[in-house]
Amino acid sequence: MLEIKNVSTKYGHLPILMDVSISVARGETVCILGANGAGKTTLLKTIVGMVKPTAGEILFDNELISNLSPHQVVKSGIAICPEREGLFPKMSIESNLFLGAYYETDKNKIQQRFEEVSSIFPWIRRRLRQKAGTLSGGERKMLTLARALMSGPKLILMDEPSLGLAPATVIEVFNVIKKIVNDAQISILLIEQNAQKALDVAQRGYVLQKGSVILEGASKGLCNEDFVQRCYL
Amino acid sequence: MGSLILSQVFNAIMLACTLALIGIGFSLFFGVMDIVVFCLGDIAIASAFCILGITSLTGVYAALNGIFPMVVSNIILVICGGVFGAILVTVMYHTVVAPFEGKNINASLLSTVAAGYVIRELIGIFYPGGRDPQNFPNLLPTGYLFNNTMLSWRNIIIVGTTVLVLMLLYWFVNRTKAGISIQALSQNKEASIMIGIDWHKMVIVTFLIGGFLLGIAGFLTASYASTLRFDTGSMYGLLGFSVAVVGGLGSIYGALAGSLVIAFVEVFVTGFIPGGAAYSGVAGFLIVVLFIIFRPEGIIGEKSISKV
Amino acid sequence: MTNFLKKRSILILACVVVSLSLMSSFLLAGCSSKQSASAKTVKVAFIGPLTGPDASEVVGPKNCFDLAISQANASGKLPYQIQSVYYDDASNAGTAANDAQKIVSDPDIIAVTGFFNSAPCAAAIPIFKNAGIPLVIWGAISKDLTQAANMPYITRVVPTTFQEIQPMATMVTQTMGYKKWAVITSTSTYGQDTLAGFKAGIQGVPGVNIVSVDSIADGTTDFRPVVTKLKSEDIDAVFFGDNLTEAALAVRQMQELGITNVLLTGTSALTDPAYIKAAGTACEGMIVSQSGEDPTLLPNGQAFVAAYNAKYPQGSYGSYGEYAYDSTNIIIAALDGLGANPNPKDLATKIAAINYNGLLGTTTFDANGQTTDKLTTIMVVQDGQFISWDNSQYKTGVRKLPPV
Amino acid sequence: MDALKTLKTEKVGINFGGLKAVEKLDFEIGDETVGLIGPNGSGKTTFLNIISGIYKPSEGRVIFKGEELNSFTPDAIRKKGISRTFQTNRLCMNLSVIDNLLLGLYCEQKTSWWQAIFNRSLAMQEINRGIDKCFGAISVFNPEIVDRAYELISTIPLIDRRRIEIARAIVGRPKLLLLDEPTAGLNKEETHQMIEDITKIRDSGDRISIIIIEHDMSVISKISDRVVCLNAGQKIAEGSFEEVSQNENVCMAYLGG
Amino acid sequence: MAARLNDKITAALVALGICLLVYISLMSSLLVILIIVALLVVLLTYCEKTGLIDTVFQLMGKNTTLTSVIFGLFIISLPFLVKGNNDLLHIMIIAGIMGIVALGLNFQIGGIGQINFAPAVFYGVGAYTTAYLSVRLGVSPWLGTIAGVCLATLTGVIIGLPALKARGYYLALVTIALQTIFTLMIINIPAVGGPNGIPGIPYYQIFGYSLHSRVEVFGLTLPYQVNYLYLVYIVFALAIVAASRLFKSRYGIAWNAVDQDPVVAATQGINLTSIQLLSFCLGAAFAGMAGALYAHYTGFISNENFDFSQSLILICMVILGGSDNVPGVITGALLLTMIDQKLADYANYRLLMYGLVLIIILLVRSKGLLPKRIRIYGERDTGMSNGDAKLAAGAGGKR
Repeated sequence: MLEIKNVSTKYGHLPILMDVSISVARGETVCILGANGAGKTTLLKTIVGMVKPTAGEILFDNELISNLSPHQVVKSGIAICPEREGLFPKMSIESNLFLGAYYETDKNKIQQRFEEVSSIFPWIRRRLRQKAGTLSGGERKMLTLARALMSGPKLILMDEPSLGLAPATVIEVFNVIKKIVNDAQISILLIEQNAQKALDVAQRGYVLQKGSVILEGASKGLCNEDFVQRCYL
Repeated sequence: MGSLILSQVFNAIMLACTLALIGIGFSLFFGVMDIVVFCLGDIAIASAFCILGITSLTGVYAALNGIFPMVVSNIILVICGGVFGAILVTVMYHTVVAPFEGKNINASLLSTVAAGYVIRELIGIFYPGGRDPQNFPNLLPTGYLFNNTMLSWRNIIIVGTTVLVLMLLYWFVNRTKAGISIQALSQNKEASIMIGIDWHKMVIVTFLIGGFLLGIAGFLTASYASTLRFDTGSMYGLLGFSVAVVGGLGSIYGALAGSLVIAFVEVFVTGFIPGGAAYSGVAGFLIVVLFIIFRPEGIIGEKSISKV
Repeated sequence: MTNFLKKRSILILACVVVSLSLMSSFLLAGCSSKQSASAKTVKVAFIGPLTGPDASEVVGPKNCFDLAISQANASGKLPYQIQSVYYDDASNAGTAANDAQKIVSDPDIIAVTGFFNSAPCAAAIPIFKNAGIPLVIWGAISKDLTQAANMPYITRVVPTTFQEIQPMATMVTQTMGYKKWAVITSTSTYGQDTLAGFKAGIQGVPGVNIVSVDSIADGTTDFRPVVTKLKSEDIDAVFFGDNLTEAALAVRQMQELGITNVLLTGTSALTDPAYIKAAGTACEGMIVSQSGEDPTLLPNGQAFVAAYNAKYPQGSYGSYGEYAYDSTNIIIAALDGLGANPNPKDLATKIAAINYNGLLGTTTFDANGQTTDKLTTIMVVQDGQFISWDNSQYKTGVRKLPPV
Repeated sequence: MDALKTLKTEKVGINFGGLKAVEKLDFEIGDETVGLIGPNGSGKTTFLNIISGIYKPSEGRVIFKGEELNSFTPDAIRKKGISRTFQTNRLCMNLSVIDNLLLGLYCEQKTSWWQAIFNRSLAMQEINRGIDKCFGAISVFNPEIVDRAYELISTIPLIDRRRIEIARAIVGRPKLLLLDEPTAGLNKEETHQMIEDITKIRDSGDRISIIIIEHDMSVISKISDRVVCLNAGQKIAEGSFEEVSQNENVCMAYLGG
Repeated sequence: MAARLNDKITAALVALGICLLVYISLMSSLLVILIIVALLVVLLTYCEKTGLIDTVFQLMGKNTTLTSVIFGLFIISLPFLVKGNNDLLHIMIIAGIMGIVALGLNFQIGGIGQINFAPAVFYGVGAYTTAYLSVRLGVSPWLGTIAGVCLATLTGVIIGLPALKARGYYLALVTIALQTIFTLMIINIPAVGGPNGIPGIPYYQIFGYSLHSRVEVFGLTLPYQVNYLYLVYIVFALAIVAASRLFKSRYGIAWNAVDQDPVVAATQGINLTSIQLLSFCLGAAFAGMAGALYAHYTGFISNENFDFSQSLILICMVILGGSDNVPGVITGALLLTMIDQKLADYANYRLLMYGLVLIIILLVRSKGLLPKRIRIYGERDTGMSNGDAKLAAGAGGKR
């Protein structure tokens, strides 16, 4: 479904990603592990088209997307949950949600998706009018997830859903992610620092260090790898 | 005395109308792009010169009058001015704003100020007799309503147009997809891009709308003054920015409130303090300074100045 | 190693820069020495706002200056050709001071005529005075510019604001009896000067008082707050000390707000067809004072107008053209007889003592350097044209001015 | 007894528009290292901000060596001997390494601006002394940084930036050091190095009190003499790491049961 | 030893080259100046790429005595070099005066990173104070100058206080507003001449010798500008020394820290209020001094010398030259003054050209001709063991 082939990127002269190849199959959940500065967020931005790769190509549904601009990538069915500050703070929860379905013109479909989403996040329905800026950290994460779902995506890119959350809230967020994973229609590319949690929900994983993929494999296998154990658990 | 106050109130409202649109222009660009384009005043004046040029230098206006009734051709003229403003703003964006985006606030401040000088001087040099004050053609109907000298048709149309433009803008920003995207962009640029808003397109849309507003602002101001000078743009722009800040930078209604405050201060200082005319400018800017010191978020702005 | 290389390349670079610079400076020196080798020239400078807001007013005077110089050069009266040089003060005092510095540092410039605005003139006067260069003013009319202390270097051929406004002020207050006045003037030097001149002009006339004075910055376009205030004050007449554009706007806005039955008066700044064009019907019946007289009515005027129109078929000589023409001719007349190598100091003394019979009649300078020729005319706008008051239908009573 | 304690707070609290970020907090620290733990939003950083004067407490008192600090501005508090680091690295990106370090000596240096202009030798002496001190402070952690002293901060790797920030905080020999998540963003290996660095400060014999906020329990367990756990702005547990980690309240707050 | 001598020769050559460049641009027409500026931009970009610029700066820094002697000699000999063209001396004097104001303004723009759009107010207060005192009250020009500096410093407090509250665009607006208010007030107050300005300001006198008299040396008659040239450049040199010392002192670092992150700066023990006010007041004192020099040099001042466009030109000097870099600011002041004065010959196109030159230089080099540099302390070699290469890597300012 998503294929990243030998992608490299640079900021100025500084190489960030070097020859990275990653693939995600339909309905699969894949996680990418890596410390700060490993290039995780850059990878995500490269997929979306906010950063142009200097080499390599990215295919989505067998179509080249590495030369598209962000809005075209999103239109083709990829949704993103940004790392932090992903909401429009002065708008209501409702507006935030419906902005998720930016490219959907069919009102019935939007309504239908809203029903689905609000069944996953029941609290949203009760607080539609509240300003997004007044939500707590965990609620914001949930709302970005919900917004990503509103676009009816084929693939969701999640950038560090556990970042800056208290342990209790992290558990909550991952429970929601598990719910989404169970829906076989949606693939997920999960970028995480919290290796244990991430490998728990993902089927496969990659380890990114200093801009290159140094390890890949099924979650179970990765969990037992010595290196991962030492660095991330 | 009562009628005097009423008349001065009306003067202030008229002044506010000429300031409000340019203030909104400032707010719009600041909200979406997080930039202050200091040459907006000059762009508005340039648009007015465009209208003036069409009527007085070319035969287009006469030709239009031959085809359409007067009202229609006048409206076409105003639209021409708006389009000219929109084009000019877009050109400005690509030449003096975009290269400095996100890099250096000082450089973009200066480059837009310099661009203002360039626009002004280009008019002065290349418009025939551009450095002399020009009589602005009377495109708005003359005559009075109820034979009241305050309620001339021109004044009513100026107020009406301002209100209409404001309402259209309200509708656009809150009810259309493009408007909501612009709002989203102004609140969180990165997230907007991530949900698939075409940022470049929206920037262009913002600039086109803002530029069109400026064109109309220039037209209304020139009509109200019935004269046009090439060098008034900087002061007009400065007042526009002041209005936007006093009202609350980034807020459309704030610009309206701010323009009322500044207009009332200036008119009342002129009208009710003996010899006050010389000090009306001082009073207006003093208000701006006080607002920035004691209420930087403006009249109806929200208390977050972290943007700066 | 790299360090050493770098040092070397700097050395080379520095040498290249130095040698290049030396070469070009020699080149430059060659050029400039060629210039200074040419014959002794006598230059007369013209200074005024060639650009800026008042530029249009100076086209006429500049043409008249050129006309006078070319006439002098053609006549062959002087043993050399006069070269004219122009300096632009852009109506800005700082620029004028700069220009004056440049003028006094050019040893070829022997005399200066100029200044449309008073502030630039005031700025330049001390510089000319200190350098001993004579300046004949043709356009700046602030009273204090000519002083005994500045003699013999600073002289003026044009009447001051005070001299100009006096006759009109007396006429409208004493003869016609307008009592309650409002003044709308500018914050500029000119505005403040006319205000003082008007106040001096009406002083001592019983019963006349100024109800309100509003000084408004140049460039203002909205006079409605002021005009609205006047409406409630029940005035008889308004005096405008503004420049052309501002006065035209104020007059139009008065008409717009329905203030039509007051007398409008103004200064020579308004005696320009452009003013009537800008003010439209609102200025009908407005009385303005003007220094000088229509050249066609003057004894030597016909020749001047003919010569001017021959040289500049499509330009009017403006309100101050005659003065520029006369001031240049005064300099030329004074130069006559000073030999092939005139000295500015002698020239200044000669100018100050001159008795010149020219376009405007006989000009002599008083102890302050001010002309004794106080020719002024009162004009009135009739059917969209300035007509001399004496010839107008308003004087004969065919048309009525607003009631007192 | 008060005099023995370096810092003491009495019922300190702060409101942010109705939200009680910190509430009636009693806290004291002597010559020791105290770990401050608690879930996100429990008020740890807010508490540090109160101590360092960035926020004014809306109730209670902060007492440092017997002196009330409530009305002091951040710079005055720094001059009293409390210095701190920040959660996200906040060095001055437009300055070189050495300039950043010198900044830490600002309040210790005495040159006035006219001396800086007119008495060059005095000013240079002081700056040179300062540079020596700074190099001394930073070489404790990583002597290699000294070689890069004249480079911009933006070219320095993250772990060294943290070290520079900590060195900046201790170069002026404060009595109390506040560390806000010194290991955030570091990987395991770097975290180990950071723990060693902090231990060096603790054991340096300067009798410096340290308050350290940390999410990583391995850091807390190794460094701190005592642990205080906050939740929702209130202190819910206090004691040695073992005691606190077995506290039921703490488990509830932290691990969600 | 030989290397040391080599260094000295190179430094001297570079200094001579700079002097010649200044001289040529002074003597030549506008077009040549613009070509020189273009070449300068190319040269600087090349030097920065290869790291040469750092070596040059180091060389100049090590041989300050030698280079300053060369620059001093250049200024002293300038009156003889211009071949009696006093206009060029005038340009150099104005450039020096502008340079002093720009150095002061740099404390705000380069130091605490706040664009102050009202430097002409400080400049004007200095000029008006001394003019008022010496013309209306007959005070000696020297005393007037001191009073001007004091009052300008006080104005620094008045404009500095809002700057504590506002930043960025807001500060820009506040200072523009204050600048406009200042201009309007001058026009409206008759005591300071209103729109007429103050003419006839007395000239400086030293023991009865008026600086406004011509100088006779070696049988040559030199114009009075020579006196002022030397006076202004002595003050300018003092200002340069003061500014560069401040830049390297703890105050310079503290200013940069306040610019970058006020909260961090405060927690390092920096009193934000006093440090920001210091930058405004010192800047104002510099500008006040320059204003007084200007008033007593030209003998006439009016509101037009101190309006918004003047402020803008001053800001351009700092930003185009290179903010927070003393040589940069000096370059900016010299170049822009020359361009401005030469543009006077093309009066109708002056402002247009100005705007275009400004935009082009901003686009080509947005950090100015000579951007901010890393402070190098003294002769110490610590941290620079590998010398130039390392320094270059650090100072390049890769981001």
